[in-house]
Amino acid sequence: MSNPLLTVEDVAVDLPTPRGNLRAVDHVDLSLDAGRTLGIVGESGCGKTMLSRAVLQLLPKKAKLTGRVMFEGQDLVRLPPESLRRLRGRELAVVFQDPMTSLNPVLTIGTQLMETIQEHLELDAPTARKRSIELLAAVGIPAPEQRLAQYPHQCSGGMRQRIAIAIALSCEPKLLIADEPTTALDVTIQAQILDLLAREQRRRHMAMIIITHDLGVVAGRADEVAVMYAGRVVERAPTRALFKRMHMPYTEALLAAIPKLETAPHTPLPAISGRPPDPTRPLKGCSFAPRCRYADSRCHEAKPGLTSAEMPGHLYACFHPIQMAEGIGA
Amino acid sequence: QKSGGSITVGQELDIPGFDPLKVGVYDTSTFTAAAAIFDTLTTLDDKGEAAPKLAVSWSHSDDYMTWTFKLREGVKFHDGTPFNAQAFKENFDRQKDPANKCRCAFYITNVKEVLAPDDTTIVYKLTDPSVNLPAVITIQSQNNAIHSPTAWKTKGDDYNRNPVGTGPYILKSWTAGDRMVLEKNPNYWDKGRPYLDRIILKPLPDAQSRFASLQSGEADIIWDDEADADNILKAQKDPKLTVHTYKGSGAAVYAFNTKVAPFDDVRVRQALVMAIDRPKMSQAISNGLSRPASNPYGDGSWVKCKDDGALPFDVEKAKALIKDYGKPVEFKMLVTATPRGRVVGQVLQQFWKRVGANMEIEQVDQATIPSRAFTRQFQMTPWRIVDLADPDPQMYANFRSGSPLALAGLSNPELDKLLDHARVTPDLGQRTEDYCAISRLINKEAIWFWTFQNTYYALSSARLKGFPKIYNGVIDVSRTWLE
Amino acid sequence: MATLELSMQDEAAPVPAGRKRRLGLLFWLASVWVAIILVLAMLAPVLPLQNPVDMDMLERRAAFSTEHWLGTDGLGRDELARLIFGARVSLTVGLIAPMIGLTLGGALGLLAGYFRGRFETLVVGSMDVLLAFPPLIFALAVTAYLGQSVPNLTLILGVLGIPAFMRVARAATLTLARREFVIAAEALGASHARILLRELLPNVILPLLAFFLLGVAVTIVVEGALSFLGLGVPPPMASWGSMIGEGRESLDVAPRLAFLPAAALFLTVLAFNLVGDTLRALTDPRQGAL
Amino acid sequence: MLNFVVRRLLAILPVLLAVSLLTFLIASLLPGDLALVILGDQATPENVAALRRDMGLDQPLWWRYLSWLGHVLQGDLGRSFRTGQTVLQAVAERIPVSLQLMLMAEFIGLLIGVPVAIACAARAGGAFDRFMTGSAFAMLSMPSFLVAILLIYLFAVELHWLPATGYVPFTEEPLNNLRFFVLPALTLALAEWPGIMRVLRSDMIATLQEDYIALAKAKGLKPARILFVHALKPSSLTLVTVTGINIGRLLGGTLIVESIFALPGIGRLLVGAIYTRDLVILQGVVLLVACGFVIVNFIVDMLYAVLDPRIRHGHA
Amino acid sequence: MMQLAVRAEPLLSVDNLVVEYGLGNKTVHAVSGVSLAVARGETLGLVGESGCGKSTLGRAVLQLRRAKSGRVLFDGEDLTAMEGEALRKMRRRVQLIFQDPIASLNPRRRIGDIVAEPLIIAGVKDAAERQRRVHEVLSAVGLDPDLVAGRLPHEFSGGQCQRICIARSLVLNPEFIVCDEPVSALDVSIRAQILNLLEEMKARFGLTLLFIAHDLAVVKAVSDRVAVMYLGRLCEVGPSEQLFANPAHPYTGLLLQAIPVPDPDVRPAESVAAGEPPSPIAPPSGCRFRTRCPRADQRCSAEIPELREVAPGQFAACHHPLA
Ligand SMILES: Nc1ncnc2c1ncn2[C@@H]1O[C@H](COP(=O)(O)OP(=O)(O)OP(=O)(O)O)[C@@H](O)[C@H]1O
Ligand SMILES: Nc1ncnc2c1ncn2[C@@H]1O[C@H](COP(=O)(O)OP(=O)(O)OP(=O)(O)O)[C@@H](O)[C@H]1O
Ligand SMILES: [Mg+2]
Ligand SMILES: [Mg+2]
Repeated sequence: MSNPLLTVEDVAVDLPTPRGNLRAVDHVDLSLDAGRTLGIVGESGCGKTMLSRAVLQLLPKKAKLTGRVMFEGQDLVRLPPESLRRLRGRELAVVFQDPMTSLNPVLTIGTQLMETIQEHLELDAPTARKRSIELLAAVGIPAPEQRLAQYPHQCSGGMRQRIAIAIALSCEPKLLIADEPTTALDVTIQAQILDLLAREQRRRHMAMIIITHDLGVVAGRADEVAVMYAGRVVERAPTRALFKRMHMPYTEALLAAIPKLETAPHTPLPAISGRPPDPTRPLKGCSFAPRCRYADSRCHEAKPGLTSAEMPGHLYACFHPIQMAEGIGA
Repeated sequence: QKSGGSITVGQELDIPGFDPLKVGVYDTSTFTAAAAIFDTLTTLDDKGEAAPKLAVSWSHSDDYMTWTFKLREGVKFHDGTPFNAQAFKENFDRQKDPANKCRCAFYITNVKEVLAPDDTTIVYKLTDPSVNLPAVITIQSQNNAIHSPTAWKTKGDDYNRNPVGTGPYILKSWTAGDRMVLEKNPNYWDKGRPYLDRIILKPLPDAQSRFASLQSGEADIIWDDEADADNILKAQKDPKLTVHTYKGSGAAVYAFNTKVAPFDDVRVRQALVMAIDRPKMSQAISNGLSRPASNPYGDGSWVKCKDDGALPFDVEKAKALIKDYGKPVEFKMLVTATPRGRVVGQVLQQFWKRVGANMEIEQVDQATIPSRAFTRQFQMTPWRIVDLADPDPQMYANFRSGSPLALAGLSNPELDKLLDHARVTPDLGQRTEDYCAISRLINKEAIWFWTFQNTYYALSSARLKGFPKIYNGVIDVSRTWLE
Repeated sequence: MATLELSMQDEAAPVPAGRKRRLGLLFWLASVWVAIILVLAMLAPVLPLQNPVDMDMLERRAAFSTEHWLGTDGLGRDELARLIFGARVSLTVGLIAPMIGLTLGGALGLLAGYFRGRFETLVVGSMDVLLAFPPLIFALAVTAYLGQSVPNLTLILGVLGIPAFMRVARAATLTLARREFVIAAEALGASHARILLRELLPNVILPLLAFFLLGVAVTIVVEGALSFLGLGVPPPMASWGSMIGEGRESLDVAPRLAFLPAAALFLTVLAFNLVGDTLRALTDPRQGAL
Repeated sequence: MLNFVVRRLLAILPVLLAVSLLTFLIASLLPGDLALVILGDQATPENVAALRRDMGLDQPLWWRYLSWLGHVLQGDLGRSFRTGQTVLQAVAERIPVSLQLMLMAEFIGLLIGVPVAIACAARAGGAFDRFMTGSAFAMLSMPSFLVAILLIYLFAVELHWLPATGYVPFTEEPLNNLRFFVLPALTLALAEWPGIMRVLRSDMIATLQEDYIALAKAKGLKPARILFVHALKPSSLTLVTVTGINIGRLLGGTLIVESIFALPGIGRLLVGAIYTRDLVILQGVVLLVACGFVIVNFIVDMLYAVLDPRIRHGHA
Repeated sequence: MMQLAVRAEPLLSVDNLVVEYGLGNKTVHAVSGVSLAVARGETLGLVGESGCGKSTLGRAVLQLRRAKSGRVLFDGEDLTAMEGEALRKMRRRVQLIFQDPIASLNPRRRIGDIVAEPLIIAGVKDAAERQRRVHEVLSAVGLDPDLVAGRLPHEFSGGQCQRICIARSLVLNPEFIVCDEPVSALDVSIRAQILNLLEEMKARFGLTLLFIAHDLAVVKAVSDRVAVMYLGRLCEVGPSEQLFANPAHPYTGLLLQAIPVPDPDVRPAESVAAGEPPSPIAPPSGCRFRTRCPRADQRCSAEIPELREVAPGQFAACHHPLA
């Protein structure tokens, strides 16, 4: 394959907090080719958002970032702010989790759409306006012309998320990062939004990173999935491979803990005991070890590195990979 | 003496207006304006003697009960109406009329009536003899300033702020609280005067910024007093500034309410007076500028006493008196809510504390003091005996039993007798005797006491010339010019 | 049940350790200053100070000396003693007046924000009346009527502060009253009083306290302004504000007479707020959680 | 919207009524008999009684209040016994000064406070932020009577840049008028900006944490646009409230600044009225000032709606 | 609504409940005539999109939001008619658990106090007795009372906070608990723990639950019967298995279709429902789902569909039910 569009090389993010240093992202490597979709899953606080912000260089001011984020051959970490700004919105776009809070409540939808277009494409106002209307129509918003003069609160959640997507798409970015784009939405709307994203991605040949905590969301939509736990990528594989032959006990447990429609009511769920470790107090060994049913003394002593599995492109970080796991369930 | 130019006068207070029926009594700021807008019958010359103004000559009956003034002819009010004896009489009658309930009427209770036998003659009929009437009526007060009868009749309520006189300056415009612009009266009877084209009067209430305005040139002359000693001393050293000062008669005084404890006991009163070290106090409040007073007349008055009976400064004696009194001495003194009032209050407090008397300062606004005084709701109140040409009006009002102004509330037949005698005696020597006896009596009884003699200050730019003596503390700029 | 194991131990210890680290030098300097000022003010009468009202009328505006460490003021009184006794008055007024605002305004705001409806309209309306009324007239009238004393002054400044505290408390309550823990308490059958005292008050008190600290500064300065107008503490008592006002008369002769109390006021206000901010950060559960 | 306006206007009336009643009570209970003040030194008890009767002072309080109210409702606020001016005349003379002072002070206060707040919020916790927070407290600790005289010494006496005191109406000499107002307005503004800065700074810091600011950054907008267009507007609600309260307060005059700079503002009028027991003026002016305050409050409410479309559209 | 009567005598029955909010001069029709019944010991799941009125219904049951009309009968007593003390007494038997566990705990009170609060309100004077009860429930939800009682909510994770909430609602031995999306704010890995815990508590204390959620799979995992709401109205009620296997209302069908399945081989169906949910301020006439329903016709806009039994125990309010 040619050079990947994006490579994340050994990225670590440290946040100083009153309770001590918090390692939000712990030496993560990823790569993504143009036009492909990467899903990142993991539970709350595992560092998904921090990772995506590291890619966008939008970390909190006090955060410390090490490693490299190569985008089209440039290291974003070392890019001067002005060049970075030109890149953002134009080449790199993002959609956030909560459509209620990610649009500015006091600016009209038109302003928020057009400002990006005018900033990056240097179009005059009427052209930008025309383009905005096209974009809104493309993401399925009825009567787009009227919408331009409206404010976010006058739209429903689903519509707001579509608008956010329209903004993200407005400059034909090469990479779109969607950070839990549907978590705040209903199932029916969620499905619409995910379909919309997939459609636009195909049409524009963008690369896309979908971040979610719902394995169901990535299952049908990502080419590759990375599972994160406590700041690390613990398993990475092409989607099908991951769901068919997962190696990481955490991935397995995560999948098992989701209630299934097929199972009968009142069936006890195989829950993962305990809770994720405190990120300010990193464990010496595997961070999943305290909750892992396969863990032994070795797991508590040393961190397993990412190892390749038999399938190409399948990596996992476990001393005791599940060998026989086949399909879903436990 | 150059004609032309304009000056700005920085005053202490806002001028409320000029209609005696409305404002009752003029304050010093109003005097300054009145001196420019109005004329009086007579004026004081440099030697402090009455000189002609609207009256060209005068004479009196032998008993000093009737005074006849000959008026200047051809004088016109600013509104074009003529000034004559009739106009003068109308001014007087308006104030005197009980229906008008004018506060100003009090000051003319000794005038029975004014007659206007012809256009240029007026006759004062007095109830008591007055030897010094022409000098007494020089001040540009509510009673003496002559208004145009036509003007007050036509303007009604608005006359107060649109005064019309015969004076050298005409009121051009007036913004309340800000500036009053006076323009030269082209038809002034005194040909060649006034010199300045324009006078602007501005209230600058804050002493510090008033002086700063003089320094920076916003004002050409400002009113000041010795409590602001630092600035006066600074101005004395500044070649660009001139300090005008006038050592007037009268004094800053305090009255005890002898009707209430502890001042119903003469020992306490005497002790408090003896506790005051005036030279030191002068140091403290005015860097030594204030002149200690031992009687109500002061060095500026013609009443000069060999013995005024002043109680000496004697801490030990004072302590002894208080001890003798036996009970704790605690009282409140009214003090105006100004930096000046507070400083004086605190210094007195300090002296009295040293002899074992506790004074509490009660700060009140200036308007409250008269009403508290008249209703006798005080233990001790500050007062002022102003710089009048004759001591009689004030002394009589302040000490004759039965007078609303006899604040001490002590009736002493001997004092009454002396007061009555002094006012009807034509002979100056005899009157001086009487007034010194009065002073001795008051000092002995210690019903009032005096701290400092009146000294008036005006600070001006050195270019301002022709500024007269500050009689009565009135800054009269109507005859000045700029160099 | 076997699945539920909680590793509480490893979290229990570090919290206090973490707290100590973040206080920093500035906080300690500020606390020391606050402590010194408070102690000096409290102990002023028993300290070996000169009498703050005794005048040496021939020693006016004396420079620093061994006899008068900070010199003397315009009436020859010991400046150091006046500063410390002034702290007594300024701090009393500056702390108690906002306290009145805090309690009354806080209570009104809390009730208005919780009960809403007509009561709220009434409270907000009466506060508007208080705000619409020129404060100086109010102060003048009260002193004219009740006389001039530190308690009356405190009362005036306290009452004038009520509307602001009411607003802060009401705004905080309005957002809190819709929070789930309040509804939860209601669902448990808690009475209004219980909800107000147990659920809302502990949460509303913090923004109020932050505002209180600002109020201290403002009150001390406003007391100075009232002194300037003769409505402040009765002389010869010293307060920082009145000292600044007196010192202003001799700015070019002895500028320190105005600037010493101003500096004391500044440092105290700054220190109070530094300490307050830090303490607030410490007790804020959200900040602590991060 | 119309409905909203009408409802707000109706809510104003009780406030004004209460203010007038309060003023009336305070003014009437003030020590110092008005008749005595007017009659002064020579007052005999009969004179006083007669005057009291003439002025209706012998009537019960409620009756006097009602009759005053009756006159006010007919548009007659009365006439000062002392200067003969009507309340409206007196206020008309003074209000331009107070208004201009207030506007300039608020303007300068915002001019200092807003940029400083934005700069501080943009780098919260940084050196500039700490320095400005300290300076804000320093300014808070400087009473205006001290600041005023310092400014006069510096700019008028030493540098001769600006006049020390005084005033000319804008209509006469516009430029000079502005020069006269610079120092007093600056004095007030120096006391205003710390409050403005603190309020806006903390709101800005909160806003800058919002998702939509992160999104604005992700859109590659220029930092200035993010701060001024995206962050400032939603952060300015409290600022507007505070400015409204300040304006309301300044409407009632600023006695100290007016006295020091010799400006003929409402403050001196009011205090003069209370000192001379000029109750007609006091009563009328307080009522008008309260009206002004209420109107400002009303404008603030409207501004909320302008600033926040959610309020405009009746959400939340 | 007699046909809704369940097997046994219902512990709770909601009869034609209408709840509205005033919003300026507009009215939000949050719940418009909902009737339900929950039998003793049963778990009724309530699903529906955000804003369809689930929480409002839950709160109206507890009388935290008074209904405009309709009745709520609990154990034969009409809660809507109750006031003051009587209502407060009744509240001990009916409890509520919220979606956001952290927000539903007062950040400034200690866990021990929070959990003891219901006892204090109920008038348990004896401190030792309170302590004992608090210990008991805290252990029951899997928290170590000695470690937990003295700490503040922020020191706990979401899952732990939800346990505390559950403990608080159990401390008075209630009969009925309204769970308002108790696991929506929790992580996948924690969610299962809490669901299991709820099930366990239910068995142990003999509880009856109204379980509100928007996640169908979650609802199914715990419910005996499921009710589906759309825009303030009930669309469908039925036994879980049956309803999930054969949804009768098009909306239920749509919901089922939209659930993302964690299996790469199941290609997600292209979303069927067009458009956005209408506003509860101006709900559509007739059937409220008609604006998004592929089957809608004239009749749907004219006539409000009544709940009808489409299969034994399964009721749907649709003019054109599926299959
Ligand atoms: N501004 C911040 N300051 C300090 N710590 C932070 C900050 N933002 C996030 N964190 C911490 O960093 C870690 C990773 O957070 P992150 O937001 O990346 O998680 P996430 O996987 O996106 O979680 P979620 O699913 O809740 O969005 C968490 O422990 C979080 O508490
Ligand atoms: N206090 C309130 N004032 C006005 N409208 C309200 C209020 N509370 C809720 N609503 C409106 O009532 C409708 C129903 O709200 P409710 O909270 O019951 O929905 P829900 O089904 O619980 O939604 P979610 O899944 O988001 O919790 C919504 O449109 C909501 O906007
Ligand atoms: Mg995230
Ligand atoms: Mg809800």
